Amino acid sequence: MSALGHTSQRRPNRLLAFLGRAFARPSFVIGFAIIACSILLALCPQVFAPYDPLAFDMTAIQQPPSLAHPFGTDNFGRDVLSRVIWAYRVDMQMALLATIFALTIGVTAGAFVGYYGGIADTIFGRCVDAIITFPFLVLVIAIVAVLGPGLVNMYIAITMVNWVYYARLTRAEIMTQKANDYAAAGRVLGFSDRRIIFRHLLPNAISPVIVYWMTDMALAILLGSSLGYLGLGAQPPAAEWGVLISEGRNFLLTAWWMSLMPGVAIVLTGLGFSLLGDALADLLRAKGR
Amino acid sequence: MPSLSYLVARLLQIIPTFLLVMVFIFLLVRMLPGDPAIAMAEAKATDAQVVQIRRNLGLDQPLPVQFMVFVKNTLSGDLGRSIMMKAPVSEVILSRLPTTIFLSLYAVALAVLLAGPLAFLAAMRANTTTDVVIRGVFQVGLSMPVFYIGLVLLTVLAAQLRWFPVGGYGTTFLGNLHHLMLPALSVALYTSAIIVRNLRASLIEVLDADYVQFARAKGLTPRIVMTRHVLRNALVSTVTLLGLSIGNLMSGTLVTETVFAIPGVGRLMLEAIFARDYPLIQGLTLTFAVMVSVVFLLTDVVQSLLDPRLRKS
Amino acid sequence: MKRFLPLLLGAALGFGAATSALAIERGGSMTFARYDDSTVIDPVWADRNPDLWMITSLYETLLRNGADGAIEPGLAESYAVAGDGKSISLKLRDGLKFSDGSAITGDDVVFSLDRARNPDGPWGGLLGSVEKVTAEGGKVTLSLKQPDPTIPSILATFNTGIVSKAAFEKASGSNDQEKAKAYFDNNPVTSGPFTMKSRVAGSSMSFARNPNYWRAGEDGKSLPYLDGVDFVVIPDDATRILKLQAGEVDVAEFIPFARVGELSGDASLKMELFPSTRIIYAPINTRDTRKDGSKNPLADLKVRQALNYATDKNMLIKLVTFDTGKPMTSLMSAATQLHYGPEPLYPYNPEKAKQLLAEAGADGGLDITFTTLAGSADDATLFTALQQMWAPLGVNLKVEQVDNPTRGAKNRNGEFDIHTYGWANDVNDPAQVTGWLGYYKQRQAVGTGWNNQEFNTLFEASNSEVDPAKRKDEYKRMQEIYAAEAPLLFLYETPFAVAVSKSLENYVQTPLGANDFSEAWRAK
Amino acid sequence: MSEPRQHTVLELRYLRTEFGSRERPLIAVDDVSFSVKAGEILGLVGESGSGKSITLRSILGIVRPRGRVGGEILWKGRDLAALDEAALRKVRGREIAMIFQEPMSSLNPLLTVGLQISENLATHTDLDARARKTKAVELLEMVGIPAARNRLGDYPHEFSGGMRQRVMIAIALASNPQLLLADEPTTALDVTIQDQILRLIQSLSRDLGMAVILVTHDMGVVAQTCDRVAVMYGGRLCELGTTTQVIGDARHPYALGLLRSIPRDVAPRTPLYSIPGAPPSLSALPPGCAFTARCPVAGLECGDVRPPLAAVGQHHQVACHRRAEALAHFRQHEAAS
Repeated sequence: MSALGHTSQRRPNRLLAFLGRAFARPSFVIGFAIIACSILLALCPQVFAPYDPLAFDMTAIQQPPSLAHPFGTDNFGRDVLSRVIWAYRVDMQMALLATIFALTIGVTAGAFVGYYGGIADTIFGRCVDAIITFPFLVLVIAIVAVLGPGLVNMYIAITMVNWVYYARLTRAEIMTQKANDYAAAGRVLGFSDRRIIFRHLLPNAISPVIVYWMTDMALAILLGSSLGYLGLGAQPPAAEWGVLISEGRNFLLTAWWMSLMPGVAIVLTGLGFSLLGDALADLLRAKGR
Repeated sequence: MPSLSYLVARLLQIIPTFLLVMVFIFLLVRMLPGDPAIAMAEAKATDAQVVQIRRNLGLDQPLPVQFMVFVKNTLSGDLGRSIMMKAPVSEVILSRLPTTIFLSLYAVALAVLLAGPLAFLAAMRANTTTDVVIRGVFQVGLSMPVFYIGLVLLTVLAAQLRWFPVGGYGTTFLGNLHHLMLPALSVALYTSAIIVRNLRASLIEVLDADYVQFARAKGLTPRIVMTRHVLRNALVSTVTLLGLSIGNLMSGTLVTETVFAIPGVGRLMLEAIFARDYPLIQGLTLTFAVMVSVVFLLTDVVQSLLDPRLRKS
Repeated sequence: MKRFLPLLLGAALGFGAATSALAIERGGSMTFARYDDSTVIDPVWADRNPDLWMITSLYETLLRNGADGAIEPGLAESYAVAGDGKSISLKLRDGLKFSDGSAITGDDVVFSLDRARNPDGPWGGLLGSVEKVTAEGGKVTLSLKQPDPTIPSILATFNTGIVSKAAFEKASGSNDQEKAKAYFDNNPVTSGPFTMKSRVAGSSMSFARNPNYWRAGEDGKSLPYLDGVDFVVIPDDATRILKLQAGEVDVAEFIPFARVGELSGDASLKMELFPSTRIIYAPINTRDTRKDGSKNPLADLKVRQALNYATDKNMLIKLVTFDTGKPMTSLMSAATQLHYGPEPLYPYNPEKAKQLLAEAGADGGLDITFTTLAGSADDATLFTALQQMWAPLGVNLKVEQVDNPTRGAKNRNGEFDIHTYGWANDVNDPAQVTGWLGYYKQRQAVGTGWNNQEFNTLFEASNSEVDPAKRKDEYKRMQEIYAAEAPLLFLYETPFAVAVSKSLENYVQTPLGANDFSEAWRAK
Repeated sequence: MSEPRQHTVLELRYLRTEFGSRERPLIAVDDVSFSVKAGEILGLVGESGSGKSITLRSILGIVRPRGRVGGEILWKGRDLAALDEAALRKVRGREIAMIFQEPMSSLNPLLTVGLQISENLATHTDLDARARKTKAVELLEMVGIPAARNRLGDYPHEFSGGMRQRVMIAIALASNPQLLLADEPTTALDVTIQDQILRLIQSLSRDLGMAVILVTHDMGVVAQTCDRVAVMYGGRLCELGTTTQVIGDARHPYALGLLRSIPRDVAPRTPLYSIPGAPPSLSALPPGCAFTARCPVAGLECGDVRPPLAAVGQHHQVACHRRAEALAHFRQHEAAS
């Protein structure tokens, strides 16, 4: 019993030790800083955005970057910097909402199937294969077409497809963890399956999922921008990086800043997520799971 | 080589997946708002004509009947006629599939050429400035949307510097290498970013492994240590990733084919959806399903070639 | 096909009134970058613009559309309508040959017109009034069920293109559509200025000169001047323009209006703005209740008129078409025959709009959904501008971006408030566009559900009115009713924006959208 | 056969290995000097982090490039520390071989056992493929693998832990090295297998006249196998002598503490003695004796002045300022319990 109970007592300072080690790594610090700023910008863009992102200004159409408009203006005379900042709200929301539900559904499904195996596993396997062999973007486009446009429907569409990747990852991890002795120990001590899975197997199996989640958030933004380009993502006049870039595509030479600036924002946020992901991967592996 | 029974078992596994995809796509397509009759005739068909077209396409039959017809035809190899292209679906797919396959393999080859050495360098000098720089640059590839990178490449390298033709598809093999360089590169940037992340991580793990220390202690030349011991072990996990990226590349080149004007099946699928061309969407999806399953099977085979521990399972 | 006298004031119209005095040079070929590929260029079965607009390059019609909309002789040197209007006879020119040298006979004409009458085909309805087609030697007679003033225009439209009966019947296929596809895919015998040389699905196609084409050019020899036309399919606008700027193609079609200004400044290019019959408008749902049962404020005429008055067409023309378009003056484009529209409809008048809304009791705020085409930059700009324009009136405009078939489905089952739509005439006669936009029985007035008794009866009468003057009055009356009842949000007409390299002369996109290469030539 | 026993094959003079930046180096091995004779088994004992394993890796130079090796490593008269990578590589595997602790992960899982042996032969001998095959079978039989002939094609995961350790030894001995560096070869094995492996190493050393440095933290292994013993603490040598001298008559307080913690025939349930405190971190070592912080008899000068290795008997040296007090302290305790 002590072997199992023991881990929970030491959990608080284990977390502090982990954070201590994490912040020792430069890549973690940079990644964390970028994401923290992104979340801040997403929460209160009105504080940082100098202009109203939707206001037309017919006198200032497509002006290059200047002091008044650090990122220049678009073909409606709207300030690109403000639109990029307001886009943080949509894109960070996209990064979170398009992945968090997929993660929860995927992890739960993967955990149960990985733990119980048998028929459930084979059926699950075939369903996962069916969805994975399906062209990802095509499936999302079709579901968005069925549900109708709009961000909420886009999140549903992405979640319906994305959970499979989390489920596959969790299932594999649970299968390896299940072989360890402490799982058998739990059964011997009469723990319910649910308790074994969620209190003991999952904490050890979750680390690669967290690492994947980081990169997945970056990919969700990329996917959202591709849908924006196809007109199936964020609805105008809301600002979203993908939409901003595709709006600027026609003016690549005459108004290069219209596409470049949102592009920089996407890269920076993507960099933040992947640095966090890399650092977490190294840290969790170093823990010698 | 993995045991024959293992191979046969995996091949049999494709069948239930294939059936599931059939049911799935049949329903999904019919849930799409609007139907081929409306999408046709530049929306100029009168209401009477729409009813007539639906009858000609058999869409006025109850769903189960349509499904039976679909299953019977598909299993007998007849994918029906594309409404948009007005030609047999199999013919349309066969004419445009080689382009996407060529582009996908070309992109993955470029990705491996790009990612391989740099992942190696990043792993050898882990957590130094070189490592961070390499990962940073690839991060750009991972987060910049293809439709933007593609256009920038086209504007600079093709239109202004004239090193490459502006999009399109060649006739000869060399012509294709020249034409598809930019699209393959813009896709490769994305794929190589994923490969670098994974290969670097597994290389770091392998370089610290005891058997590599033992190999060095045996006085083997660095080349043998690197190829036979380090690379081979690092490749095992990367092969699965490579298989996955080839898999979703088959369909992921949709945006690239639109931007670079390449007559591939990716773009065809998008056009088919926008034209509600049911037979073509179903045919394309089933083709993707089979191809991706075969790619996954090949990945497993290659992996069990590399790693004997997997052979007996 | 004489070139079109420029009646319109479009920005930088690139070509002169008559054939330029430059010496015409024969030979060479041109490359045309298009936004989509052809699947089957066949007079009867083509139903997509990329197919429709290529038919007249391959197949000639008995009559032709003249410059000012009049009907001119084509393969038939003359035509006459019987007194009671129930039959039309045409006299074939003699010595006409198909591209394979075989003679074009009355039998070919009968075969082609009978095919065109197939009701299953998308255009069968246009020849609905034809009873029977007969031919002896060079004389062809069409006997009609009832007088139909539109027949001469139809005989000048792509769907009555003349195919070789002998060659067509050799094509394999279980029905006419499959035979048409097989015929098109295997270098069809043609009667138009060009023949099919080769094609790679989805990427390229090329035409060759038809040596036996009947029309003569400026130098007296037979048209076309060019030896061939090569086509390249480039769906992405930006890429298409890049290819032109890189000199790899001579013409790039469908230039986004946002780039017109920039390309006009490019010395190596001519930015052509060909006059078109294209109109951009927004059908308004006039039914009393919406599909979801809620009360539809747009059913009230005053509300529809208010929204029209609250829409600043000139601002939209500046923002969306970059000053290349012009306001709509009637339900049909100005270039359509029997068009009546002295001045632009519903000039911008926000006060009047507010007053109308107050009269309709709808000034307390309106929630309207505006459905646009996903991926269309113009639609997104249009919505953003309308949202700002209508906000002061208390209209809360929300957008719903959907793909084309979804928009089509929403239009057909009335599941919309207002949505964007476009139209270009296929026939020079106004019957097609008027029937489509206003006649309830044909398309419930383009899905708006607007059912105006007087308009419907006038339309039915006009379809069998032989006297041109009476028909003109009927159309004038219909256009007045339509404007007053405002089942649409009248927006603007837009030209066909095509960028052409300096070295290529005389390529034209006709007002009906057809690509005309027959008189194009390349300056060495 | 006695003559090769006297002849010294390896002599370490002030071996020093450091890691990390040059300004603030982590000194893992600090001025270690000892020598090994042909056919002799020298035990290298100490807690984890005492630098015993790094010492072995420094001899072979596989700590490079991250680790920097100083001092002299005289191997049959040549200083290995001065050799460049290419020259050193010729010594590795051919003249000096090394085996590791973890049998599960010390063999390449993807290659057959036969290949992992023959690649050693291919690098260091000019035997042709067939000769390498027979030599490989001989080696496997020598280390006691049953039916060796048809096990060449098998993979590591098809062998048990003990068998894998034997394979590793076979691989190491392929090119008849004169010195075997064994880094805790039996730690991961259960006792019966451990005994077989140690007896195998002893017989190989005796029959081939091969010198062995056996790194372990288990005094029992030392007593059973080694001729001489060197005790290391905090990267430094604190006691050196024959096995009987060090085990029977240890003088350094750390060595004494280690021996005291081995369970003896005392009444059941008597608590075991354990050395207070924890192994030092290499970055916080005092200039003087590394053991000062945990030494029961540490004096003032112990922390400041580095105790030299002084001879306390024939071939028996100890590095400690307060040898007498240490002896008294531990004898008095022993008497009491």
